Amino acid sequence: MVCVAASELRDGDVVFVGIGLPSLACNLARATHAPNLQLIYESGTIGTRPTRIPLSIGDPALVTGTLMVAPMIDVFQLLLQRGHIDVGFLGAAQIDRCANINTTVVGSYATPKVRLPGSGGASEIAAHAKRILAVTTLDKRAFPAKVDFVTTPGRRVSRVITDKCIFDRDDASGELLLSALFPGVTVDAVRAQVGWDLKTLAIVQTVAPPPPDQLVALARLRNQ
Amino acid sequence: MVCVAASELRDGDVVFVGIGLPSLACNLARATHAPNLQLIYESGTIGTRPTRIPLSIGDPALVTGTLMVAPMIDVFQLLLQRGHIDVGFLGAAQIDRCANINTTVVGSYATPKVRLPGSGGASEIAAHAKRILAVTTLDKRAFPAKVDFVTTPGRRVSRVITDKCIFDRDDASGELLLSALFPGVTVDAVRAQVGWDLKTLAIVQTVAPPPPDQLVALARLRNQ
Amino acid sequence: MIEGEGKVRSMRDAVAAHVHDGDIVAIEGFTHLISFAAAHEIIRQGRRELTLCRLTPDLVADQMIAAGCISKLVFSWAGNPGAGSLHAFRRAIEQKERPLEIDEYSHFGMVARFAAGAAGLPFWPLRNYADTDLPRANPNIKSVMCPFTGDTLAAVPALCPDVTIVHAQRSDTEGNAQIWGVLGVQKEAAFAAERVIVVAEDIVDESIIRADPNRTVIPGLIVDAVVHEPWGAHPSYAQGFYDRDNEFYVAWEQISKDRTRLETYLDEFVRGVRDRSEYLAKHPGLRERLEADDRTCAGVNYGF
Amino acid sequence: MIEGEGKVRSMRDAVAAHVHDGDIVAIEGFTHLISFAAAHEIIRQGRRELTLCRLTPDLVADQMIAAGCISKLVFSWAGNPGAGSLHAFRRAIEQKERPLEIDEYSHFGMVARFAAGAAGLPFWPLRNYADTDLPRANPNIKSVMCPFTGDTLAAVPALCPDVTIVHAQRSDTEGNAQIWGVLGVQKEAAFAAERVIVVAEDIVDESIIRADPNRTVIPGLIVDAVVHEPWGAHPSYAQGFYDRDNEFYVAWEQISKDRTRLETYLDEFVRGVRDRSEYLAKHPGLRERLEADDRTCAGVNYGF
Repeated sequence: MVCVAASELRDGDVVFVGIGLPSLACNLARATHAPNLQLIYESGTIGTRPTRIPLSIGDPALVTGTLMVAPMIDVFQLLLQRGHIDVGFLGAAQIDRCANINTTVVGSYATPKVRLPGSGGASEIAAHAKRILAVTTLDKRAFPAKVDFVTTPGRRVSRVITDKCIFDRDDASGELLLSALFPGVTVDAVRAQVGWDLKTLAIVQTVAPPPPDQLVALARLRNQ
Repeated sequence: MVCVAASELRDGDVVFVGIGLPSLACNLARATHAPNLQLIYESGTIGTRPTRIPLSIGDPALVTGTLMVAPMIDVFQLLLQRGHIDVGFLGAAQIDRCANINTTVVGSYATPKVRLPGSGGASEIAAHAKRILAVTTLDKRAFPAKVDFVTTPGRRVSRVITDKCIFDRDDASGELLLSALFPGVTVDAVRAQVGWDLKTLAIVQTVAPPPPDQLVALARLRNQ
Repeated sequence: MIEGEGKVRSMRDAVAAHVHDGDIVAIEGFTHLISFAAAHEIIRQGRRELTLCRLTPDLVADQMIAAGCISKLVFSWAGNPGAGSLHAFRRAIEQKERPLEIDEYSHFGMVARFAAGAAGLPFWPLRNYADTDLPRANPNIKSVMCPFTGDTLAAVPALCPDVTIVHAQRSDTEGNAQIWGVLGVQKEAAFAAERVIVVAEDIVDESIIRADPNRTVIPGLIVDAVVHEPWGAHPSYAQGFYDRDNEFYVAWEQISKDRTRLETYLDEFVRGVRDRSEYLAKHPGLRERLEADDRTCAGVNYGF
Repeated sequence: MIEGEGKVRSMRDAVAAHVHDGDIVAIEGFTHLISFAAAHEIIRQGRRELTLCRLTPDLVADQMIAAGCISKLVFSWAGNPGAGSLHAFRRAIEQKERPLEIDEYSHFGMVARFAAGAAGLPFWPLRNYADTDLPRANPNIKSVMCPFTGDTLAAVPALCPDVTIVHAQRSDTEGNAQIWGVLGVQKEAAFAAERVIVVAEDIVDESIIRADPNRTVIPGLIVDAVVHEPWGAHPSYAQGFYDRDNEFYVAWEQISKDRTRLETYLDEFVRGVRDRSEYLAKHPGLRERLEADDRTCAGVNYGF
């Protein structure tokens, strides 16, 4: 999943990075095929080259040796809203048929079964990044037909990367379509984890296994 | 005029300072009766103690040894608009009966006889400082019944200090009234320089001559 | 001892003077420079019915909720950053363990609310929230039309706390405070407030501040009290001073899941100590584990 | 020689590539860090029909107006700061010596226009202009109603220059630029623009920038060209580098009053030189007269 996410990034992209898998994927891309990837963390660090896996979004390790630290108002206004971000990553507790994402509540808003953390910066990333990738593990509870709460709208999500497959959003129908499978995963196995009548692209690709240099670089990042 | 302007300032006031006479008056007050006067220059320096008479509003001499330098957006939003400025000084090419101030044009806006510099920060100082003092030399052309252009409205001006006298604005009528004369100046001499039927306060005071320590401090400032 | 000099007060006196029951309180710091020292003193003094404003409520909020200080939370992301959930918060919402009103935005929405408060504006416009459920959940998210283009933008109202507490690396005795590293919304939250408490790792001579005025983020003229509290942001980070006590952040998942363990924690480390120095005495070896490496930068020339 | 490395270009190439006839051009710097070097190159290359945006048009605008580059001025205070008038500007307005459209605000209005452009917003709200004649003189000053309080506020439209030119104390070859001292609206003007030229006193290694990232005001990702131009802000100031050449500011009053003297000045010091180094060769003794004293501050610790 990390390797697929990393491969989505092009050299020179300006990418808005969150903690966890996106941070790992971005640093993996930077260590391999995209040395000129510009990492911007929500906490305001620009051109960041962390020397450890950051503990949280405000980790001082993101600051030490970065090119610039902007106050948060500038992150949202001057970088995101002004249109300087090429790629944004979103996590998700739920993603539905139309790629709507929920990170707010499971159940009703007033009396939720599970209270999730909320939007954080997701709402503005979804509104302003030019290309939006969602990343989450494939799981029936995470892929309902309709999310309980639209934290970020599906309209601008272009691709959803999971640990089993990749979905692409079809602009015409607005639906997520299965576009690629990890080696050994079947269409039926994916359908069993998705809460709607999943359609596929005409040709469903197989995700190539990560090249050895990517795996070496990933191991190195994880041992930082 | 400088000494009178300086005497208007109270210890602990936060004062928004412009170049020229206001800067001199503020530094004079700080050197004498108001050591805790907080000087904020339009260029964003806060708690400033200039070591020379600044050449312009962005003079680096204002920065060296100041407490803080704020970007201009913060000067206008966080300091002025938020209401942190106690006293603002305004200069004027024209001031009229109702204390309206013109620093934009003499004549019509489209085809002016004299094109003046314009508002600069005067408009926002007049809108947001708690007490507003205008300072200009007394001269018939500078005191018409009605200004050619309202750069800043008279409504919030409390006092006008000239080289011959002091005017106070009467809240009820909105008119400038003569409140004090410099020694040796007569009411008629002032009336001759004012373009309307000037009224006076019931008692017109005489401005006390500057105390010797103020004059010594002023000489020292001028020789910096 | 510099307490009493200028605006320098003990945390006890600063909280007693400036944080009152029912107040709207902002304790900011974007996972960095979080004033746990102030939050603990607020808990010790038994404040009630506070509205807490914080982009990322974090452990500091979970503790204050568990201690019964908070009746309303204004926020944009409620979690244990990088380490789990805030279970006292979740129990309040999911099981209605105690009454807790919420007023929820995205980060940009919260930043915009502080920015409006700081700027003396009643609202702030932003391009956001189209097709999301947030405006339906929160009537405080409205819209405004651009008078030039006719575009419809989202609008959020100014947030003006009664008191904002910010942790800074250093301050002089008047509250002229310098912050570096992640800046978050420390400046906006401070300017938005009626009263400001600056908590600093170091209290320095005014000449240190004046030597590098572009580093100053909060001017003393808006500050009401200055508290000297080394390690006052522990277990969070302070750039140039100490790293996060990540063991504690990870441990919080289990502590906060269990109401009894949470109470025991508060009894021992918050209510059971008189002040920050007693808290620190209960955490031996912090310096050895967490003290920052020296990565001092060069200065710049302010001459003319 | 670092020209060609990264985004580093000669001033001639940067202006040729990024400043076109008819462009909206911002040359900012609040009496400090004004890129006279860029303005002179624009004059040399004979650009026409430019809209110049500047809070304080200053000598730099007077020279560009006299040289026939400017057809419109967007501004808030047009004078020779601390020293007199801009007579080429005044002749254009008072005597219609040449066509010059004006679009006039207060400083706050101009800052707000740049802020809106930088933020990707179509307008900016501000409390201002009540009972003044400015909105009557300028239909670009409108009003907007707060959706929460019903207050009526002034509104100004976003200003998005085609190109912004900022002078900085130092930059790396990618345009990551650090500025200290008076900041003016350098950041907002740069972010508001489609293209950005950074002109720097020093081109430094990226490691210098990375050693003190809170000092960076403009990130390279918005910068199109970097020009190395020591003394490039002369006769204005650059904190830590040189003082204002006040003799020249004072002399400008007489030079600009007299059309012939102004033309002679442009012929000799602007059109008569090939580049900035020739200009500087005509100003011997600058270092002796104007070089800044050393007031280098201490650094701070970025360790964790």
